[in-house]
Amino acid sequence: MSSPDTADGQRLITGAEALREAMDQCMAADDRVFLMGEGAADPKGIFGTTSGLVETYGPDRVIEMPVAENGLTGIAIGAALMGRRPVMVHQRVDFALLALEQIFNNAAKAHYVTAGKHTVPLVIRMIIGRGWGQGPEHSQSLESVFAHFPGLKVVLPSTPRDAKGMLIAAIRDDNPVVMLEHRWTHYTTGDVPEELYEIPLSGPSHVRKGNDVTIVATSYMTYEARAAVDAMQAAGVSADLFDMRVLQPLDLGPVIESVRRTGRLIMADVGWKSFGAGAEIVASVVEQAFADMKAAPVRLGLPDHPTPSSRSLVPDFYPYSGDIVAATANITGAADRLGPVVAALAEARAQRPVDVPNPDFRGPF
Amino acid sequence: MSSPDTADGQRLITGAEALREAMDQCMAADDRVFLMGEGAADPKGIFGTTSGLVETYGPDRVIEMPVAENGLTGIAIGAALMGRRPVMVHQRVDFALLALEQIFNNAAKAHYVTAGKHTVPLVIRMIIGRGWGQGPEHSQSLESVFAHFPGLKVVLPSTPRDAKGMLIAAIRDDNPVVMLEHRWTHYTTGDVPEELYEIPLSGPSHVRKGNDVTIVATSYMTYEARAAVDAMQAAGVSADLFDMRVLQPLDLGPVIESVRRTGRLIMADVGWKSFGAGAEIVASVVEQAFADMKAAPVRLGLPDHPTPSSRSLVPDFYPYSGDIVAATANITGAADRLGPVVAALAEARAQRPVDVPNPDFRGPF
Amino acid sequence: MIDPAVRLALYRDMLRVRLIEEAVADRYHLDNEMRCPVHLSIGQEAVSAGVCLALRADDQIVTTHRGHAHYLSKGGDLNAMLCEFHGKAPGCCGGRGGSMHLFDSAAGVLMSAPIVASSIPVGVGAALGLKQAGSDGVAVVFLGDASVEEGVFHESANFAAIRKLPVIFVCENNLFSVYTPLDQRQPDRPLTDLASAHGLASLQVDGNDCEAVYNATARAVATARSGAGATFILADTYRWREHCGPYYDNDLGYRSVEEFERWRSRDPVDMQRRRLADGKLLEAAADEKLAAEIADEIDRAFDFALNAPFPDPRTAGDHVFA
Amino acid sequence: MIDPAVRLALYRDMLRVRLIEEAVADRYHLDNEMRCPVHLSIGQEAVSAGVCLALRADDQIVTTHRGHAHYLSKGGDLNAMLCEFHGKAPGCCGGRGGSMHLFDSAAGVLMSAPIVASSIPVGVGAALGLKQAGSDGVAVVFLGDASVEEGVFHESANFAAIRKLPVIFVCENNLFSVYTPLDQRQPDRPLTDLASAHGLASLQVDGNDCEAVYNATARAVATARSGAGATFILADTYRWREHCGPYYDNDLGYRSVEEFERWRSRDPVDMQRRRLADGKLLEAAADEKLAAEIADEIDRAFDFALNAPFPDPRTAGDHVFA
Ligand SMILES: Cc1ncc(C[n+]2csc(CCOP(=O)(O)OP(=O)(O)O)c2C)c(N)n1
Ligand SMILES: Cc1ncc(C[n+]2csc(CCOP(=O)(O)OP(=O)(O)O)c2C)c(N)n1
Ligand SMILES: [Mg+2]
Ligand SMILES: [Mg+2]
Repeated sequence: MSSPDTADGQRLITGAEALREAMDQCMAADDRVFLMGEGAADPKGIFGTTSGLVETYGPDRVIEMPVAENGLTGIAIGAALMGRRPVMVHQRVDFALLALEQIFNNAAKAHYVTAGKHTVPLVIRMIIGRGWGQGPEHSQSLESVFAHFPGLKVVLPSTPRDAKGMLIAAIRDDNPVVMLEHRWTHYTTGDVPEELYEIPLSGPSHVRKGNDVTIVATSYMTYEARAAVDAMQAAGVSADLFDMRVLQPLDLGPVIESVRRTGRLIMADVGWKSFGAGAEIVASVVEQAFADMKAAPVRLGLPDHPTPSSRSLVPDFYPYSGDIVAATANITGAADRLGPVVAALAEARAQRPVDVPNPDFRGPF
Repeated sequence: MSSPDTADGQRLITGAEALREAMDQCMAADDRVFLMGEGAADPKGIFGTTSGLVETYGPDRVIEMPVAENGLTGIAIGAALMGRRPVMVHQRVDFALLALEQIFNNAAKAHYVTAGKHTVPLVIRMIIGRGWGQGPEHSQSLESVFAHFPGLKVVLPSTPRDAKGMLIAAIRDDNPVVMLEHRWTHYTTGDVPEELYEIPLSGPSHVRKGNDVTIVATSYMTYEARAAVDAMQAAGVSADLFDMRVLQPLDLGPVIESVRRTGRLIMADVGWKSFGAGAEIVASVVEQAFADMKAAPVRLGLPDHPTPSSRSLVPDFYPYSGDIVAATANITGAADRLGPVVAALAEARAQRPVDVPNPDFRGPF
Repeated sequence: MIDPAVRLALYRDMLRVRLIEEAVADRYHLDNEMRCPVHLSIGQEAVSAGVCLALRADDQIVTTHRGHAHYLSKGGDLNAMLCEFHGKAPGCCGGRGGSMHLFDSAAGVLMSAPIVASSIPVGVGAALGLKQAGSDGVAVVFLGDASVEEGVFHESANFAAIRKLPVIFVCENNLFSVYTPLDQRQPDRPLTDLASAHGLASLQVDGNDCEAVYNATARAVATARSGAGATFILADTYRWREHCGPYYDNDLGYRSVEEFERWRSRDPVDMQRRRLADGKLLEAAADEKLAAEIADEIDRAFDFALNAPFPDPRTAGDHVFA
Repeated sequence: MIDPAVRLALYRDMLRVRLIEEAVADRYHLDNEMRCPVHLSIGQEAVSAGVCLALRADDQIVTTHRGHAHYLSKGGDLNAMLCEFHGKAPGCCGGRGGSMHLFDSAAGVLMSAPIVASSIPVGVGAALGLKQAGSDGVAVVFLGDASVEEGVFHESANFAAIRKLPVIFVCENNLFSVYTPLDQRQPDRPLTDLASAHGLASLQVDGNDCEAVYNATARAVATARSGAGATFILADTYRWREHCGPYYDNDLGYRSVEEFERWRSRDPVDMQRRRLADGKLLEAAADEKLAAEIADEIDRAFDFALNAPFPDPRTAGDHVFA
């Protein structure tokens, strides 16, 4: 993972800009690529990620959808079966709940059931909402649900560089690819190459190297984990951090190797913990690295309740860097050294509003 | 779990009959209870589970649905919010993929989002298909998907006695309850009390007691596990077997206690293994019982591909008793004693067709 | 001819909703204390007033993301709504829902849902429940013009038709789904054709004329109560402010200023005010007094909300199960 | 007037489909080697013939659980179909799909889906793909009368209308969804009203008259190829055998014997046979020869399927990803 906080001589753009650029370049390079979305051609361009494309490519390639997620997903699948390369975008993953039959049956299974004769080169971008009181139905995550159905690739880029490279790889991939974008990752800035490049849709990215504990994070939790790791570093605890940016196909090789070395595993899920992606990751790692483990694995994730709207109810809902350090303290026995780190992170957090990606953010959506 | 193979002085009926009886008795006892389903009032009565009810209760309480799963689910929710107690049935859980938005948002979250003021006393019965070449879209399982969304109770009865008692408990429950019925469990026979009784919607049932390994199974896999356990018993290996008949709310207490004692855990999922229910169970157990575990946990479940239709392709798709014994052999070091057991189970299986619940079964559905 | 008291009540209701929503808009970014999306109905008040005043308290309504007006017109508690916007404990959802999850059981506001069209079948189900319980109550489903693009609308309409349910679909056609105009989303045919295709009675009304809406609703309610089934009412109207949020957004260029002005010149509140004045039913002084009373109510409600406690974070996990 | 060669071809196609499906029925429980659900179209052959013979090989069709006839009429490979029913490796899906997952790329059979209405949008998407690729090909969506109850039909129809896509919806109204009659599921109105409500052209035809179906399709195809958009064709017909499986099921009592006999007396194959005979286009000897040829083809195909290898169990995990 490239470090979004480096600067000199680099090309710093936001996650949203990176996605827009990927789309633009893919549409320029391949005229089979087209875009569909509610808002894809509107003045706000899906949080800026599709802005300007309709002006360049016209309304036949940037299709403003009726509000009909299930039907339009099937339509995208049909076009994909005919060799087109649709990219569909939902402003909230929650809207795609209406389209799951199409996604899980026609998209995920067409290649398998035809013994390889059909392909569905479809990308579905979906945004995970968080903050500004979106409430329970504009904030779900669902990566473990998508990952349960064989035949779908499931990716969650967290940096602008990954967002661009993975979207390009997804569009070029012959499989249906579900891409979950945490809304706050649209606002992060990072160094992004100008050219067309791919980040392969396999394996985690190794964000930080260390020896005392292995931390695996998904999506936005990578940022919280990175903050945790960097804070612990100063206190002499070193962590191996993986951004599990691809959940299907699931390549846990590097994580297992790491856990064999560190003996300890902390999983930080962006979605609900129960029956979440981390459950699979923890279960798989333990199945394979049990003999080398020195402590019970720990999962962090959203507790078993819907997302409340009120900002007063979310501080304990969304785990943050301090929770990751606290978990590390528990399982490494470094509580002495890490106690002050937790305190400092908690203090810093108390200064920031919990419901915005950055202090300038003002809703309303 | 009552033992379906006992006989004398008992009231032996099938799973399907048990469900029909539960529904009948609940409708007789409470006129707010009503039924909706495609086929609910037709001559075949959803595999016999609703037969005769329309004659008794009329078409206003046994509603033959148009083919519109999403809309009708919302309609059931609306009626439930008004104090009615709908029971909806889908002949295949796959059809409910169309209704997930209603289930996950309006049903699962109404109580939470209204801070407890609304309740949705809705039961959704869904049948998991298997066998007779149903193919990839009439055979999915999805329990881990339902269990991921806080607010839904998720139950999978495997015996006739549980089927009746849990359906009654579900109908009387003020929460939305998702009930997944493996099709083959409709054909099993067991001792079922005649009266109205409840099996509480919490916790596993303790099917067999033993000390060498803890086995947790869901739904139909309980039968395979029981066959495995009984076969191992003869070879001097004793297993603790739990039927994890309730996934939400998830009470793993008895399982954890057992694993603390046996030090070993085998999980047998009825659905896909990856990102399946067993992932949560294994991860949770390991988080809490790590210190007492003597071997890596093992999961069995469907491999990462859709269900093929051809019976030649399914033998390695559906795990069976022999696989459970083999896994036990691996982690207990009792390979010597268990090798012949595996061979015998494999032999017995080779004599039976793999695609029918019993030798008389002749499709076509 | 509508009873003069009702004509005045319609005006009062619209004025109140207008002033409340303008207060929400004015204060939204003033101190950023309402930290949830808000979808204002300013410009569309004739629909909520005309429909809800033709209902009884025990009739049920369901609505959408744009539901403040419906909630208020049906008698939803103002304090509870503003507390909900502020994420406060006395909110109708205890702060858990925000503006897109309003309900008030006492007033017959059964639910609102932020997912487009998601509450439509729930409203039909409410009608089923009423019918099963032997009540002569009716259910009203408020929906936007985009929600008929969702399949679930059709599934719901079909079931309402075959079971002759006491439900009224009120489609507020404000010509847009977010920034996308109707003609990019639907073919050029009367929207009421959808209703007829499902065997439903339908009526089209000027959605900026509260009396027209009231009359249409009264007819539909009578049909429903008599057991003769469902009606689809199409009310043409226009949203003045941005899709979501407090501001105007004509600068985005997705609609023309002429179109906007044309609709604004048909301000539903003004139209009724002039009508009442012409009919000598409302004098300027009484009108001013009304506005002042409402302004006072609003100030008190905001005071209440701003001073109300936040929910206790330790309760965040309560009420997952009943 | 239809070309005599086409009239004969229509007859031949129906006869062939009929004999194939009867052979499937006869053999289904004979040795229980076709171990998958089968949904026969016996009685409905005029629709598949009339539609598919009006299409080009590069036109695309999508169909449902009841798709054998469509697959065959469009030119799908018989051996591949029977192997699929038998779960054999040379099946069109390599034995992975069974009877509800038929396709034949060479013949333009794009897909069939066992989930009601699920293939409808896929067919519309195929039309979009054809249009984007600059082809003048058309896509045909076969659907049952129940599938218009699913919301996705409406979502698909709406999009087809607004984008003027070259797609033809062919609704086979056989009056039942499994054992549930139409009037329990839909209101009493012409089914074609649904099409008009979505701004689509529509035609209603006698679905047991292959020439009527052919003519309607030819018109719709011409419209679609010319860029003038989609048509909805309603074909009234009747399923003779049980919903799923090889037998008759009138004993279940869900429909009357009179109704059944009324429809059977209008056997589409017989009707065309008599028509051709009356027009001196088919002599008894030629007819017998045709039937014998087809019977022979069927025997060979079953032999092929019965002798074909099963897929290797070790391949069960292949092709999850491309
Ligand atoms: C299923 C779903 N898709 C998309 C959205 C995003 N969305 C919120 S409001 C809206 C527009 C709805 O338009 P309409 O129904 O006409 O109501 P209006 O906002 O005009 O009142 C959309 C697309 C959503 N909330 N739910
Ligand atoms: C979404 C969904 N719901 C229910 C079913 C079960 N089912 C299979 S075929 C069928 C009837 C369909 O009727 P129709 O569309 O008229 O086609 P027909 O069988 O009459 O040809 C039903 C309900 C299904 N396959 N998919
Ligand atoms: Mg609108
Ligand atoms: Mg039918």
